[in-house]
Amino acid sequence: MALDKIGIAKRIAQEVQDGFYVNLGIGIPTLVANYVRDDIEVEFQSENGVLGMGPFPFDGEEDADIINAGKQTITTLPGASFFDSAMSFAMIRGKHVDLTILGAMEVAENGDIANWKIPGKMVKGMGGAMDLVASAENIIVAMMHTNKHGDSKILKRCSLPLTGVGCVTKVVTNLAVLEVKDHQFHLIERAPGVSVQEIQEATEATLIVKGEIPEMTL
Amino acid sequence: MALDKIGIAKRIAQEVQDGFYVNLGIGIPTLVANYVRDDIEVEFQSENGVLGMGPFPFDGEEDADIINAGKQTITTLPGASFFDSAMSFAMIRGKHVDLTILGAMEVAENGDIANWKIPGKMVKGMGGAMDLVASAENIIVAMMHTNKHGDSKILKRCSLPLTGVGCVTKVVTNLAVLEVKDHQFHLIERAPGVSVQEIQEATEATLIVKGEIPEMTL
Amino acid sequence: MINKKVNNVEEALVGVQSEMTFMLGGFGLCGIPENAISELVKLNVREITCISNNAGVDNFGLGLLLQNKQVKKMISSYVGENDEFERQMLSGELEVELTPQGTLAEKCRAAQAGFPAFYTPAGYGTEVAEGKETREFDGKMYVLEAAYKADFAFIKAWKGDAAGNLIFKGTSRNFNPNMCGAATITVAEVEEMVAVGVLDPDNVHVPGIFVQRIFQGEGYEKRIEQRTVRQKK
Amino acid sequence: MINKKVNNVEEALVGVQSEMTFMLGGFGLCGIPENAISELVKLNVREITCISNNAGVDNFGLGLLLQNKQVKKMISSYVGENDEFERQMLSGELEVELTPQGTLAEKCRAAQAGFPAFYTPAGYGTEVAEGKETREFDGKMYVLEAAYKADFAFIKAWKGDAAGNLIFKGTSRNFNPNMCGAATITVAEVEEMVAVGVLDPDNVHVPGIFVQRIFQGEGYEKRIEQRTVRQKK
Repeated sequence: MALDKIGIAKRIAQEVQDGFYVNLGIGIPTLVANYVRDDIEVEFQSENGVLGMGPFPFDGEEDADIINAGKQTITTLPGASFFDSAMSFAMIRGKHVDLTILGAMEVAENGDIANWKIPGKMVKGMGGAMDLVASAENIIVAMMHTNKHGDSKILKRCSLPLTGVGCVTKVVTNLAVLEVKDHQFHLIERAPGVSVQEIQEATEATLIVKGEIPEMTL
Repeated sequence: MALDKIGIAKRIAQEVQDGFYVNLGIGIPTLVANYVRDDIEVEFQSENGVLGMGPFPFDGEEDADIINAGKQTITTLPGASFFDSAMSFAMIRGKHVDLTILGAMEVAENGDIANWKIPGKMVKGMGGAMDLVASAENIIVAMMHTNKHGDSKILKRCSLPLTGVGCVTKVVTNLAVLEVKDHQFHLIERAPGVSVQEIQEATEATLIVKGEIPEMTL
Repeated sequence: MINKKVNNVEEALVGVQSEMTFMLGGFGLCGIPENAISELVKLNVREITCISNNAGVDNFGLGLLLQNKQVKKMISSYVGENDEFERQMLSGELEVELTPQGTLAEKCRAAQAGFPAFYTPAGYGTEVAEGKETREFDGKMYVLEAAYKADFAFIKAWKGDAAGNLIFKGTSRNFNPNMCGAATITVAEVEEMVAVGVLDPDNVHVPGIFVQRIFQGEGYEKRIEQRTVRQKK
Repeated sequence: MINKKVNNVEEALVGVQSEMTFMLGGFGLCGIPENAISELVKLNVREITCISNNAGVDNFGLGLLLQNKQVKKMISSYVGENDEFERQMLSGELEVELTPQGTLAEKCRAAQAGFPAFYTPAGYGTEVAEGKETREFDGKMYVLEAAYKADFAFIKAWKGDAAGNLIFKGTSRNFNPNMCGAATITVAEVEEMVAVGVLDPDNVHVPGIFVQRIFQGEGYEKRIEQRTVRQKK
């Protein structure tokens, strides 16, 4: 059965390792924080200027001056720090953030990603996404395998304006985990009960399938 | 009579205007702080990371962690701040410092300055001088008019390796105040009792002398 | 101590004119110069260019200037959450320049620090790099981005003193420190003006040298865009 | 919270080898990593390159590494106050690269922040610009300067916590924050290690993400180079 958003978040949470500084994009990525193993040490960075984010505040304790990049009220954990935007992107551009998790409209087998603009539609902007994908060495995309019309979002080449080139390292969708290596998508894991064939049919890009593909364990 | 170092410092102090942020170099420039009118508001910046320097500490109150760029123990005044070296030079390079006063071995009529290196001798380095002279728009040089051999240090062209090009706006020596304008030294004031002729004889560069040249009032 | 204090927002904005370029601090509605924005609406300066990470919401923040049709051009990284913005943009009334967020911050910092331009990897291979110089360093491609120029920077700080020293609270810091000194005149408004000497010199976020005018702000709303909470168990 | 705390200077310097490049914070003898320097002398690593604004005095600071002939190359802005340095430099034993102070700070910050190079006006028209690209922006000339690369950065802070967060006192801050995260491994020594949560998140000078190892330093001498005082009247 294909995963829901929470399932995708749970699977991505398995990629978070002990000692990682992690930047989470808006949407599914934000959910990842809820499913990280609690026996490892991880710190969450938000590009609007906070390191060491905690859970949402208790009702009545929210503070307009303490938000995340999604403009949500948050709390901080002991050891947290606040800083300006230039320093925040020094962390990102300088590769001090170990893992970036973000959503996408399209990803391509050359590692390209498109997630900020649909020509002819209102463009809201790239926010910090272009800095993140141009800098990070470990970029995981959280997305649905196909759009609402059933068209694949896992492509040979992106059709939408790019956010970054050759940068995506892994994609976790409702159907599969894909690794981007040598300009190809490699199928690593299947969602529980989803067949390789179903994944291939939902994938426009060439999919490298080697040996037995295990099911995810969530 | 030619000025001594204190006389030069006193004359330069007259150039410090209300509301100025001032960076003082090592040597004579440091003395300038002592002679600034006390009815104006001035703040002293030191490039090692302090704004709002005060006088030397009282004996026994010196703090190894609070020094100026000359490595002297200092104090700070109310409203002072400490910051890192990158921010310190952001103040300098970004033209937020209004006046830079520094010493020189040679200045030339095109505004060039040499004050960091004598070929064949031990070179101590330029410190922050190259950043200061490349950035500031208001640079006053404090120096003796001639070297210990009696040779002019006010030249058509610098003979020593340069610290900066076309940057000096004013020179205050033991003999005169000179303004650098349109690639020429203009004689503005004479030291008390020093004649125009004496100044011209001590000056290798072409000296523009227009009308009556007043004596400095100290 | 050089005194930067002015009595009110009217004095703080003396010299503001139509067709000028303004920097405005804030991320979403967090840390925005509410008083300066209100005064800009009152002054009704037209055809202005605003450099700000976001464009406010319909009835607050920069949205107020948009509603009043004062803005000719917005330079931002993200401009959602604003219907009037969308209408003006799609109709062509409003010019929009989208810039990656880190690039936006650094273009301000470059202006503050006297750097004319810098190379960043952000946007390489995308529309953002079109028409810009690109260059390889150590096998990676970078885009040359120029420092911003602005006439006024409007800053919101938590506390400040007459020397112009500023400190910020939480994530309301964001772009504010990077915009200080990045414009010809930097105007800071503070929630609380403290006596000179109260701020710890070690903990000043923005030294007063970067600020030309400072005033005690009034009536801060500090709206929350996404009130997210959890329940006590 | 990611724990960066190590037990002592020996653990903090694991991996240090001959022929490496080190950044060392400090201005004169103010804010220098005294413990790390002592340990480098003990480890007796040879042929090292040191990036540090100054080179210490004869019998303290970086002068200790020079006396022990461990330094192949110094990259500094000012290297006076050191006879052994002078002897080695004039005899050709020691390679010296002099860099304007602001450029030195920014080359560290560029490494920290992921910028490969930047344009600065400092040194244009001088020996410093020889062999470097120069370029005009808005009628003014600039020199292209590259980010530094280093294996270790040795930082001295006033207080720190196990998360790697640092705060500095007075002018002992200087180059230290700009070198954090500018090397492969950043080692911070602190005068006082405080419990996580003690440092105010608004007043952290260097967030822990830039620091790989932190330890409680010992026996700080904090020598004063120029003791200048005035007498009480």
